[in-house]
Amino acid sequence: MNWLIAVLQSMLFVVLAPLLAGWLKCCKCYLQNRKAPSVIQPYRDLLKLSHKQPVVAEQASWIFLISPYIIFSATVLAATVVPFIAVNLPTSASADVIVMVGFFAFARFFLALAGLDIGTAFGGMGSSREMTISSLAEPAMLMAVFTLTMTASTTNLSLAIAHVLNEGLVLRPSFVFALAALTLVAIAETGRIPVDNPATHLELTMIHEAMILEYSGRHLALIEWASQLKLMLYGVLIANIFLPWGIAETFSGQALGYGLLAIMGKLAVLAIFLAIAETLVAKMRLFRVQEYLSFAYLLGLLGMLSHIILEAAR
Amino acid sequence: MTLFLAYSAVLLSFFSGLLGLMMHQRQHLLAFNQYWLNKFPTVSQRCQSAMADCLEEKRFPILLRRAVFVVLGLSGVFAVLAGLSVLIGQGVITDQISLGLPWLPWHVRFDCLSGFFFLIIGIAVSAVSLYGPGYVNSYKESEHPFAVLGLFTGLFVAGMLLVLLADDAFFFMIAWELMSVASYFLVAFQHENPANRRAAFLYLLMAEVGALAIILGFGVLAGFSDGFTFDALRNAQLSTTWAGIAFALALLGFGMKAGIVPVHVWLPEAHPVAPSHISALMSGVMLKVALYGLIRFCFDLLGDVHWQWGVVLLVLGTVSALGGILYAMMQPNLKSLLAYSSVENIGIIFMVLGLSMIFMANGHPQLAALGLLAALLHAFNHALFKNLLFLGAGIIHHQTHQLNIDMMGGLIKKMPKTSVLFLIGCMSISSLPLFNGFVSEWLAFQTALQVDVLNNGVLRSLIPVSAAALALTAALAAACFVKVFGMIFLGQSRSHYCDKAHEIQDKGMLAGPSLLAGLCFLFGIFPGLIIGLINNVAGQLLGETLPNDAALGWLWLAPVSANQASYAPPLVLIGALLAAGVSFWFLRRNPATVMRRAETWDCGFGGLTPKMQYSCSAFTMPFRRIFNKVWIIDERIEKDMRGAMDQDVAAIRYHLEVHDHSWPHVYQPIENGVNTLAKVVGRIQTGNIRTYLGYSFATLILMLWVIS
Amino acid sequence: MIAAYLVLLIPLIGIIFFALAGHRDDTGKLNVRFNGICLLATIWLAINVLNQGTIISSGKAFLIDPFNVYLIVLTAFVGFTTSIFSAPYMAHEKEIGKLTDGRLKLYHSMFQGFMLAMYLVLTTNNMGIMWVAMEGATLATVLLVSLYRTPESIEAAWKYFILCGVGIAQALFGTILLYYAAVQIGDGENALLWSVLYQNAGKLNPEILEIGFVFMLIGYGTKIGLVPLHNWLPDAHSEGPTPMSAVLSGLLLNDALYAVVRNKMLVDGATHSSMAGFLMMGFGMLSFLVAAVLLHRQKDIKRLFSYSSIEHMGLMTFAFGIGGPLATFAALLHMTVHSLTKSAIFVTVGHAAQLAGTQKMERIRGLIRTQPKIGWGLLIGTISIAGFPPFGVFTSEFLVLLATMHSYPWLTLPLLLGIGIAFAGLFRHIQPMVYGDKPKDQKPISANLWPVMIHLALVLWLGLAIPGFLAHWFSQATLLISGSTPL
Amino acid sequence: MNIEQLDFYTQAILSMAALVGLTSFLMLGQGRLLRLIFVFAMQGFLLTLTTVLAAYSLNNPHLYISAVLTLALKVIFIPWMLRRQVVQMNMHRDIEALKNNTAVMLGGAGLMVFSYYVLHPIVQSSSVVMLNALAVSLSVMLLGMLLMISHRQAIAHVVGFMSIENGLFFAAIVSTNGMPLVVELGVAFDVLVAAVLFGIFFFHIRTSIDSLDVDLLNKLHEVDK
Repeated sequence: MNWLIAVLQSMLFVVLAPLLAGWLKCCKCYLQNRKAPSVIQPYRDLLKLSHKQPVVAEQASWIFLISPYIIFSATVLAATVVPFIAVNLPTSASADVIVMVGFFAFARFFLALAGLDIGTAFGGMGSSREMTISSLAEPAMLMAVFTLTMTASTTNLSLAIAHVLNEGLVLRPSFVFALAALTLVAIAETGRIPVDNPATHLELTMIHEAMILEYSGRHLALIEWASQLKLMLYGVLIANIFLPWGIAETFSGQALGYGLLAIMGKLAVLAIFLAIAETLVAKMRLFRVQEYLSFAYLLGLLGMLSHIILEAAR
Repeated sequence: MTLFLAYSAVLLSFFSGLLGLMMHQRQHLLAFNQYWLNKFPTVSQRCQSAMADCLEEKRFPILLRRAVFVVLGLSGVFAVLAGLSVLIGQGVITDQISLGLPWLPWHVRFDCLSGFFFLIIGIAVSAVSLYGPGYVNSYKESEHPFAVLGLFTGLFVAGMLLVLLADDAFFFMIAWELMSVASYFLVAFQHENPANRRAAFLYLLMAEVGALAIILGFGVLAGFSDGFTFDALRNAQLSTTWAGIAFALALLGFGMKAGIVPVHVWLPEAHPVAPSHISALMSGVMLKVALYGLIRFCFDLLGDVHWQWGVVLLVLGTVSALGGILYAMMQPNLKSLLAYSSVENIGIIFMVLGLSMIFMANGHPQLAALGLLAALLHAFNHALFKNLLFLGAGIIHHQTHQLNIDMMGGLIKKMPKTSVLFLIGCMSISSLPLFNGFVSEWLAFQTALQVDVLNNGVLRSLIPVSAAALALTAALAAACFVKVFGMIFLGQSRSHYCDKAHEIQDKGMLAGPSLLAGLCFLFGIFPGLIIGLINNVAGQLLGETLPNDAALGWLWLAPVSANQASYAPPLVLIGALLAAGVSFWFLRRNPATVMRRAETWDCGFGGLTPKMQYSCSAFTMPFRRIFNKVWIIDERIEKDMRGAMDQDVAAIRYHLEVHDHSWPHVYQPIENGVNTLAKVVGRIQTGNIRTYLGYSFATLILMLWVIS
Repeated sequence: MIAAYLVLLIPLIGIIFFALAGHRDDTGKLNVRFNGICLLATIWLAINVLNQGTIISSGKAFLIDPFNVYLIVLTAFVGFTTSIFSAPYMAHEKEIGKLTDGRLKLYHSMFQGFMLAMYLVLTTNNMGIMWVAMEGATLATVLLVSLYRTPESIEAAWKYFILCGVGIAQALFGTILLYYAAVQIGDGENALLWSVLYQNAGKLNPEILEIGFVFMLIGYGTKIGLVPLHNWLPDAHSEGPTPMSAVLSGLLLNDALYAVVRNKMLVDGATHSSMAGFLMMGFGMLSFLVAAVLLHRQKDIKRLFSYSSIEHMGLMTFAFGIGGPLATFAALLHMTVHSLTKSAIFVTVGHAAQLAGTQKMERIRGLIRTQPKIGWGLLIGTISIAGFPPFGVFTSEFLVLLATMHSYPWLTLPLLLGIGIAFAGLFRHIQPMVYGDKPKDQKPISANLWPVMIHLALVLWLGLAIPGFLAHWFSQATLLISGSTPL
Repeated sequence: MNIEQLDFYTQAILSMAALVGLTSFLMLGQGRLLRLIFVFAMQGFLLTLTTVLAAYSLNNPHLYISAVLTLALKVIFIPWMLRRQVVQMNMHRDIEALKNNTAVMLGGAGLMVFSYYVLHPIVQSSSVVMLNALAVSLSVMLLGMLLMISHRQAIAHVVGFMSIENGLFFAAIVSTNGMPLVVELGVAFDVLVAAVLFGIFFFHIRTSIDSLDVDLLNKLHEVDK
């Protein structure tokens, strides 16, 4: 039973991811006085892509061909780890938050290899930048996450969220810092403004898009889907770690329903904030990204230190 | 029985070395054969012809090479068996060999810690001996005699094994130095290259200094006890200061061999120039022997660890890990890149060992056991994948005669099997889930996260920072190995060497790495197998095992408790296969969407050339900008001008050299210092006899004055 | 006792024989035979001593105890193997016209003379005769240093002669003071006998002995090559014929140290202070460090190894200075392995220099490719002398380090530094010589490397296991010198 | 203790000691080789006299042998040989310019005081005479070394070397009434051989650098020139 719910939750996660992307796009369009596409436009795009014949570059090797599948499944696995509508699910035990970061690394590893596989300058550029940014983001993210895990003294996300939930409302300065750090990292990792611009194909600024330039058809569909999943995943992480209320602790239908509603509501609000931020902020030069990320790292570190000094001092 | 296996392993490796010496003795063997036949004419005809066959001029060298490696491989197998049997039996076996000093025979002790390292060596040696025969065939006998290679390989392996067996300081040092000296000759094997000579010199020098430090470390202990046997040293009662001095000496000595920053410089010099299977052994195994030494010295002999030592190890480890991987990233030479990456991994191991010490000193032996376990597991894993990568590098070098990554590219199509093996190595070392590297790194994080139990505020804030540094290291390692794999195997070939390359023919050369790659994957999925064994080591060494390593059943890995952290690689594997399978099936079912090959998009410029690809230095440029203080970067752009007023650019040359800081800041000053000192001291030797008489006179006066 | 007389008689016959017979083609081989027979005699002597303990001849002129009998055998052995090497080497030197028959006659005669002096230093019971023999050794070898008659060799010989002469004169003053102290408590004729002195050491006047020891140390120390009295040593070693360098380095230095140690035993007995030990430690350490540093500046291969000799003699002096059974044992062992290794190295060095036609290290290249045996011999010899196991030098250096750690922990620091610097100094020169491609104009030469192999094999053996009888021997000598045994 | 209280023998010995010391000083400041050799022979002669005196007054016959040896070697043979060299080399008209001659002489005087200072502890165990004799011989030895350091001619070095031997010999005779005969003979033999070798070396050095100036023997060194 538990396993079934876990699988269902993961599937729901995967299915809902494009919706978040669509909603985000809508919000942005409204803010920028443009006419918005439908909220389900991403579904249409994915469907269309999956029916197209993929065109693969002559240079490409098998790495290029299997990468979309690997990226997708690694991201899906990461999604199974994160409590979406309920905590205490068995999938969370099979992998903790560190493993989740590992899944991201796995996906990124193959994405970067795929970028290098074709042998164009763009692919290489994309891979190089992606690896740079992610190497800087990863410690910052772990810093933020460790604050949580040390508070809850577990790295199991589900248990950690349950811990926060059970504690009730405690004002932890460390969580403020961790939240800020995680948000900054999330923006960098999901390729949003000001680090990357998912909408641009301007050569000199591309990061994510540069790597997947040669993909088409179903391969592109999978990669797009995976990146939408990643966006949602970070959203869920932020929402459920810092504002866990509403998540289902029992597996009754009612609780699960409330849980779903709660998370969707939280994500919708988060997306609005993100859209506002993306509208207001300009994209940074590549070499200012390090300052941005080191700021995130600093926040994470401050969070950790405030946890140690202010909250758990002995 | 166990001891018999261990001795057999040592003797077999020694014997393989002696067998190697037979290379130039074919004439003598022939004569001996003749004499034998004359003496015993009754030996059957078949036997005679077989002997004659073997000694035939052309076949003899090939057969002998194979025989040497077979014996070496057997030694590896025996080492594995010996290690396993002691780990499972959890015994402590002691023995004495009547060699050495008259009042101090060689003491032998074989316990779980030694057994575990026997296991590491055994696996590595077995893989290398599968790989070796094919690899050494490319050496010309006249220039690179196999006798030398075979002899010193055998001695090298025997030395390593003996270090693990030693139970007194004297025997330990002999074995230790045997290992160093034998590997020195292997580094110097292709001595016509100045780089080899330089590397060999540096290596031996540092080995010597390190060994002296270790001797003094033992000396400190021996000063407070009544003998040189480890048993006596264990009972030494040291004051805190002396224990600290002993620890510092041991750290210097073993750290030099292990290659922690800033005493790591010999690694990136020596590993690239040694034959690949030797670099594999040096990097994969010898560094572990140094680690063994440190563990033996600190945890076993000193016993009483102090938390300050842990902090020292933690800081040094962090610096080495970060420094190692950052330097690795900038290397264009594949093997020096791998060598720097060894520095990184050793750094990680030291970090975790430091954590273990901190927990030990603060009265949390179970967490100390966790740290020790993580360190040992990482050592084991590193031995596997670093060996694999070095052997892979050897194959690439063998086929393309190149080690410069910037000259490669597109090998995945020409060498499909090698590329798969190398990819597994890259993924393991980047600590991606499902592979073994991840498990140990995960355990390292788990150890670091137990910091909450400590009372000391400094430690509580220091350890998380180092954990974040570990995360940065892991991410950088991934970036580095994306670069390595991408530049070597993907894209288009960047030189004609790689155009001509083809898959390796020799089956053994693939079998060795395949063995290692298989183990990487196996232990990535079922880490419980090896962790159970290491638990015995921790149990014997610290008297404490992991509380809860199988609370959720054998599928799960839950080192502290299931509530704190758990990881089930088999389930993850199943999940990943499911997700990939479903999506694959779902998307491929429509026959209309069969994939089509087309020309790569070239932005309309017409024709992609290999030069348009990102190169090594281009790939790492962002890192160079971000961390630019870490290296000494020498970057120049030269333009050839032509045309009227020299205004048109005819050609641009880009020149980049990245150097290690430790060289000009640590080693150069020492070298200059010694030279200056020699010059100054040399002034006393003026060549004038009257000055010399003056010395004699002055000394006499001075001495008389001193005593009266 | 007959054995002892034989040991002295054979080289005496040798001197006269070679001086009268003139040089023939087989003189080299005869020289080998003389030394071989002498070696047998010493072994016989050694067996006697091992069985009966200390032997004193009827006139009390000679005394053979475990300490000197082991040095006697070592001397005979190194002399024997060096003469094996010397035969083809000198033949080659004659072939290329560097030497004439007359000088070879002188060479062989003086070779025996030197051996006689060495045996006399070791066997005599009389401290005065010891001095006479020591001076005799200088006189015997001084003409050999200038055997080639080049300006450099004459300069070297002159310095050798004057510096050692002045030095040894100081030792004579020390001996006179010793005698002066001795006659105050005993009869004149026997007063200088070691056996008498040692028995009455406690009664000797400590002040006189202290002053006397300073003179002895400076006097014999000049011969040992202690800094700053060492200046003659590199010159003499580098300019003389190589077999001479081998025996000088392997034997003469040892015997001078032997003399100092004998005197130290007396002084220690008389004064009950560690003054003598401190002086030896100071000189030893200074020599060790200075020589280690100077290794870096060498251009001549033989000069290089002569500095290495100074370094090792410094280490031994230091170890004897520490005293105590462990350090003394280490020093005795080091004496043995250093002699064996260093003479082996000089043999290979001689061949290498003949091969390249020069002693300049920058011209000696690629030995392993040109003539693998010489190259490997030199390399392994250097590895051994640099103190790498499993060679015996390691064992002794290990023990010295540990003994120092035990008694004077802070002195291990300079010791460590010195070993490291010395190692670097040796290897930075040796590596380019043995490795690399072979130079075009150099051809293999006829070389007899058996002495090298035997020496290195012995050193290896000593490194792996010290055989029982030898251990017994060493421990008896240790007992004699330091008063207790490490066993 | 006053000198008038001592017996005649001791008085004579002390006078001899003073004279021997004086000769050493004379040699130290001497720039002319022939005179140097002459003073050296004088010193040898004084030594012979001392030996004979000792042999006679102590009734120690083997000292006569020593006296004969000293006479033959140090008064006749070595001066003769050195003189021949000087004449052959045509150096008897040269005066060696000694640097800091005054300082060297004063230093020599200082050495004499130093010798007394060093040997002072001995006085407790023996008579003052012995102390004086030993101190003089020690200073003769040190002065000999100083002579070698300050002079550049090889011949002066030989003279210095031999005068060191003289000092030793004086000590041996006066303080200990001579060493055992074997030792004496051995020492004498060594001195003889050394003297012969010096002769050979003069020849070699002359042929190689055409001079006997030891400052020119400086090819073997460790200094960057």
